[in-house]
Amino acid sequence: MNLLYTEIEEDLRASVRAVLTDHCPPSAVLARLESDSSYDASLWELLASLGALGLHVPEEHGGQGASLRETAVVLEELGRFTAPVPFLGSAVLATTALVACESDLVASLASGTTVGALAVPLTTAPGSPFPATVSVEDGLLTGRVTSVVDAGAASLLVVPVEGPALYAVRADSPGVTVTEVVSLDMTRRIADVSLASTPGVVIASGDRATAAVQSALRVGAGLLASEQVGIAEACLEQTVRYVKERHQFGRAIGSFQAIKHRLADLWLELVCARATARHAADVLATGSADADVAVALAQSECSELAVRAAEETVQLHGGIGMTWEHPAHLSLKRAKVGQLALGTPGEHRRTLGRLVHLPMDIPSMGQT
Amino acid sequence: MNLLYTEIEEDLRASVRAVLTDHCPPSAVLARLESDSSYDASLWELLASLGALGLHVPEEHGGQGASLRETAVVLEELGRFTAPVPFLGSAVLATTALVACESDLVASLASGTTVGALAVPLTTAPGSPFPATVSVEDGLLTGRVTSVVDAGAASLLVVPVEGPALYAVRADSPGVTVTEVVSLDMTRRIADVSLASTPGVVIASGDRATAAVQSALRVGAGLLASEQVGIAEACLEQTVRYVKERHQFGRAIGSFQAIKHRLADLWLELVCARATARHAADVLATGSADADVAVALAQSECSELAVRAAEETVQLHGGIGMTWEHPAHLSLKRAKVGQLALGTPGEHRRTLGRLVHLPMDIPSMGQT
Amino acid sequence: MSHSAHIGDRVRELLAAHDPGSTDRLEFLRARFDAGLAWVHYPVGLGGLAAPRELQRVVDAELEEAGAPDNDPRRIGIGLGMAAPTVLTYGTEEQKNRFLRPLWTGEEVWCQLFSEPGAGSDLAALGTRAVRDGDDWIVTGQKVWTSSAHSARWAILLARTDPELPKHQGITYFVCDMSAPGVEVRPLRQITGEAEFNEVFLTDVRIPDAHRLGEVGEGWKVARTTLMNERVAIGGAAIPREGGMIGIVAGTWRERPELRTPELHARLVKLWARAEALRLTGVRLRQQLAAGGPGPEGSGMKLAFAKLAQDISGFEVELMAEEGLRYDDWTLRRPDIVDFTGRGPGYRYLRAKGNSIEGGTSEILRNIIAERVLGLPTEPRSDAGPWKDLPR
Amino acid sequence: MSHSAHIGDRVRELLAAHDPGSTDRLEFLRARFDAGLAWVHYPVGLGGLAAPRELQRVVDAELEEAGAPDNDPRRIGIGLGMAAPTVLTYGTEEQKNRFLRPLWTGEEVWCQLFSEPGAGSDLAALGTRAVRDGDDWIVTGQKVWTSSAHSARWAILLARTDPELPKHQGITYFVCDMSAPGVEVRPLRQITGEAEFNEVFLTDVRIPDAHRLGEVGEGWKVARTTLMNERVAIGGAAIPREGGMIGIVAGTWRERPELRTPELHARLVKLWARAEALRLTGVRLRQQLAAGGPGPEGSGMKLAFAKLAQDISGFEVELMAEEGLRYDDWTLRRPDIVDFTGRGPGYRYLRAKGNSIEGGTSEILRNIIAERVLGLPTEPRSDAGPWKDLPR
Repeated sequence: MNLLYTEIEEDLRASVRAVLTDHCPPSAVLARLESDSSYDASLWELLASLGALGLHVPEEHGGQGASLRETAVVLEELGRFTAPVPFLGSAVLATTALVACESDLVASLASGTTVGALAVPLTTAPGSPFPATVSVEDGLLTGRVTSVVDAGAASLLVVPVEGPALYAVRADSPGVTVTEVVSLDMTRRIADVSLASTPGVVIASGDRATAAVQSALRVGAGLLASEQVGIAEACLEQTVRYVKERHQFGRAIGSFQAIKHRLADLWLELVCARATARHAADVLATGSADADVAVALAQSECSELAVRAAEETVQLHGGIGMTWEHPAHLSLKRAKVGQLALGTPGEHRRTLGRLVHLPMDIPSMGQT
Repeated sequence: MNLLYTEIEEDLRASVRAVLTDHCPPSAVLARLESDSSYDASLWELLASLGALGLHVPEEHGGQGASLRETAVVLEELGRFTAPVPFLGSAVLATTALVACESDLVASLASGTTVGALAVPLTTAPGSPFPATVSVEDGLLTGRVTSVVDAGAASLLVVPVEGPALYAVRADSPGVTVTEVVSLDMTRRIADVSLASTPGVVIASGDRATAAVQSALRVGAGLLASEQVGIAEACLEQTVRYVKERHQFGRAIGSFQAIKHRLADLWLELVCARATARHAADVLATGSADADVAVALAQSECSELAVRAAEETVQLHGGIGMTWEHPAHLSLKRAKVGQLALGTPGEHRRTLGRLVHLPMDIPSMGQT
Repeated sequence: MSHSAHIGDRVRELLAAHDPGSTDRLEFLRARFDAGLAWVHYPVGLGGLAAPRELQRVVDAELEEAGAPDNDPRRIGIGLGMAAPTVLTYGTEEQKNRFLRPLWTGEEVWCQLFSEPGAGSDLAALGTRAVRDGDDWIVTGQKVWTSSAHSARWAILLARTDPELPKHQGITYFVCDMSAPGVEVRPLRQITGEAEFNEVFLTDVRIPDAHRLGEVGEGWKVARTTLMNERVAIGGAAIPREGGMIGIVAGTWRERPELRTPELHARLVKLWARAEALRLTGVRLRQQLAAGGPGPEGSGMKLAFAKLAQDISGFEVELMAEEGLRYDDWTLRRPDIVDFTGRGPGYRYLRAKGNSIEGGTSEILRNIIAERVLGLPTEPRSDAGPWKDLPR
Repeated sequence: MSHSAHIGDRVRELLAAHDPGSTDRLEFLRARFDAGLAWVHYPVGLGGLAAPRELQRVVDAELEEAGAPDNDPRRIGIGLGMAAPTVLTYGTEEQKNRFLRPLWTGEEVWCQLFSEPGAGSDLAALGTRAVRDGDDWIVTGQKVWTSSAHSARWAILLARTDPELPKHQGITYFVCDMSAPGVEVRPLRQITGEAEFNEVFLTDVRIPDAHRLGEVGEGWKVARTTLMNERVAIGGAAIPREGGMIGIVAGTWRERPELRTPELHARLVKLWARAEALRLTGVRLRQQLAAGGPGPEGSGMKLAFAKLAQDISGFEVELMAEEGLRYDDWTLRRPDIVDFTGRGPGYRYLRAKGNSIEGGTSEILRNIIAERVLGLPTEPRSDAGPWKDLPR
């Protein structure tokens, strides 16, 4: 078990951060909110050219043949910048599902030529029943899936279908309607997907389809923890910088002990959360039997940390942190939605309790 | 609804506080821990002479004919001093049960000539099933009740008996064994009570017995909140005093902002808790239908506050707060046991949820 | 004759002379002001009758019952709550006569130009300059967090008239004409998408010395009257059980069993208990005030309210699950009145973040409680020198 | 020949010459010290072989396997962890030769006389006076929080030799003979009922100047070596999942279904998650240290551990319900070794309160993190003047 960052990972981080620093400063992300295009297509191409979109895809399927540990590092950086790219939907969820099915389609996702999305509600937790709200008849798919992350950017939809089966559906196929909804997280949007007698290609069925969706959800939840570490880290750094600069009462406000202690506590929570996120990434990469525990732990700890860090950032920036023109709200919204994404902290803790044999069944429950 | 202290109540408080200041300073309470007599009999007599033991007992039964509001004020003061007197067991629990039964026996409790105890485990919450671990045969009682508060000081035991019924039992009757146990709260002790073919006098039976026990538990839990407000208030005052005096790094430690903010938060919690405790006392005194809600609210809020206040007191006193010779631990132990007494905060909140129609029943509960 | 009987007569006279059913709204309000029934504790001639303040409630109730229009107090809160008491206390006779009547009738809306980007919690560090020029002052600076600036005719303004003095000295208090040349108002958008507030840029704005309130250099003292009245206003009114945000969430819980989990249940009941405790605290505070007690508890109410609102609204987004992912509308709007509990869960969550910042941050309120209520020592001072030398 | 091979030979030679099965314990330990196998990174002649520190683990493992006695390190932790590195760094040749061998073998127990009633977090404010008298120093003062004082032969002692200087100057570091006249040890009882610590009263205690460590007035610098070693020791060893307090509570939960409620379940799982997160943080910290990283995370481990231990033990008392009302034993005892997780829930609850006080309060640790890790500014100083003029 290696909870540190390897040299290769640090190199990868440096490359990704350099691209994001140049192409994804807060001002650019804020400006995009006012534009019609939610996603930054040119940033997506740059990430593709770094090979960042297919790190955990086997080389024979057009990926880098690295592991989920490296993908997790990319997510940390994307979290730091609240980058408006469909990485979670395409490079994590859809890609992991396709890798699990050993589908050739993954190559175009890994290369960035295709953006994919896994057609499940973003709130679906690992361990949930197979989410089959789409039915199939004569090879044509019909049904509706709400709140699909990054579906608005996707040209390939990976759709769980009753059976169970997993289908690939081109977003420009007949009968497909993708309706962007107004998302609380403005830099990671969701959309409702409707299919009406839409042609699709089956890529897995039976247990294999179930396993592929579970794998995607587990990996998604586990790796989202790394993004949340990135969010929290950026919030803490930004806040520390601000309280050193901001003077009130003739002193930097960061010299007031109450603020110092709060930031020390936040730092400590970040240190602990990072260990859980690294652990989850490592365990997912090595395929350990402890993966479900590691994911539930990391996701519950890190998603709460990210919210707390973003909330402290707003508070300690005072009024300026409440303004649209300051990027604090980008992190706040990403963090708050992250709390709901792929299982709430409460759901993950409930799973954790079951996995580590801390049962909740109580004889007297019915009375209350 | 009057949430303030009346002038009469403030006068009563002043009298009680004067007695306690003279006869129950921390040094005396600490010294008593090393002695054989857990309870301070002379302090008990002084409280009796103030009429403080029968405030909510009707005048025709030898009491003051005041109300539970006044008794609550006495409890605040006893909490401030962690006074080693059997007030909760005798003047609250046993007295309330006897008042509910309109039993003449209450007169001797109100006058202080007899110390009573209600033979239920101290952890029994209002709303619990009638606690009948004692059976009756041919008018003789047999059974065992564990963790009875103040039983070690009592000469009169008020015993719930299967039936249901409520019996009065003299502690010196044949077959009675009262075994003091080592209590976490050193100034309010518990004892296990055994009865073996012990004679007793029935004082209520059927619904009346059930109602009397429920009344005692409800009043006990509601008024314990006032004691906990007193504990928290004394802890806060003592800590504020200490941090003003204690100098480190050339400053009073109370000038450090982190400490100031923590104490401000604690003060605010105390302000809110006091409102709930006064509300509970007022509602219990006036017999409103809202009593169960008021008690559950006050007990859950105040018992947690008292623990937090006592814990902060230990922490902010540093090493000295960890020593036996400093009275902080008296409050800590009283507060921590208070969290378990007459229902934990969790139990009270569960009750509260039921009472205010926030149900917990969830279809999917069985799965977890 | 008692105040109360006298006032009853005045109300009846007003209603007799100006039938609410047929009188123009503004005409009625002006007549009400002139009858001394605007704020009865104000002096005679300035909308009042020098009567006890609590009689106002009787007047309001009687007029409401008679179907009389009110002056839409939420729309002109800053004028009523902050500007008016300050004008009353520090204004010249001329100023009082000029400003109070249209302020009260709502003909002239007021706003407040106090906070600056560099002077938030430390308001006294403000740097907007006012330089004397004959009978005028020339004012330059930037103000922020100004609600109603775009609809206001007048502003109460703090400006620095002597940077050589320590920061609390050298400030002067003005009434600024918002239609004067050099006043530029820009909406300030918040994280909710709305622009409740404005930035106000002042560039060589001329203010006649006749619009100064209080003496030159006494602005901080004058401002304290204004701010004290703001704090009182925040104390808030009586609410029923489950009033406010908790009621919304409790309602959702009851109606939507599919959202429930045991963990959420435990958290909800805890929040419910805190909300009810805080409500009772408010009841107790009002009883203390009515009994004439000083009630230091007031300083804590805003602090506790902010934390509770944030915790409840954060919980609500979690409770809503998939719906929590959505937002109702990001369109830039400039609301006249802010309703914390209006709109959706996402809005409530974001808006509540401001509760611990606006009108005194929670950090400042904790300092106030620690020092003024608990008597803890102040920090060593770092800002005693001349304003111009302070680090910023 | 590599260090490691050489050391392997030494171990075999030691075991050959002193069969652990038949050799007297103390004789074996002395022989081990003389063979340089006590602490291999110490110099040759002082129990070491000037070898890399990590080889010690190999030696310990081999000797343990051969059934050799150890020096009961928990009983002599202050000597090994604090006194020894300080003597090694600052001691004269004579001092090193005199003190280190019996320290390591446990023949002479050491204690620490640093903290005072008036100098806890602010240790440098200490007021115990040492006045020069010929070849001796005469020491008077009161020390506190001294574990092992009643069984110790020697103490490391900080005393003030010049009150005219600022507090960090004017301190000198001594080795104090605990059997000297004027040294009085009184047990200091804690809220658990136990007396883990002592108060030590020093009245005109004579310490020869030969027992001074480091220069006169350099005591603070010397003490930093001591305290740095204390902090490292607190980092702690690897523990398995559910090691420590959480394992006890989890075990109770599994065995006692009648204690369960949904609220307690949610809290328990949260605590379990925090415990596991902190355990992983410790694993990561050790990996960082092994990789040579500076690992500022270390400063936080104690802080997090204290909070977690307090939260778990507070939860445990609640979970135990009626059993939580009881305590195992209030009898005054003086334990040689403290086991935080030993005894009952009440003991664990009370003992854990000390975790955030002893060895650096959580408040001080937060300051350290804020200033040294996050680089936040220090508070304005109030203690720069001569020690004698400081408010106290």
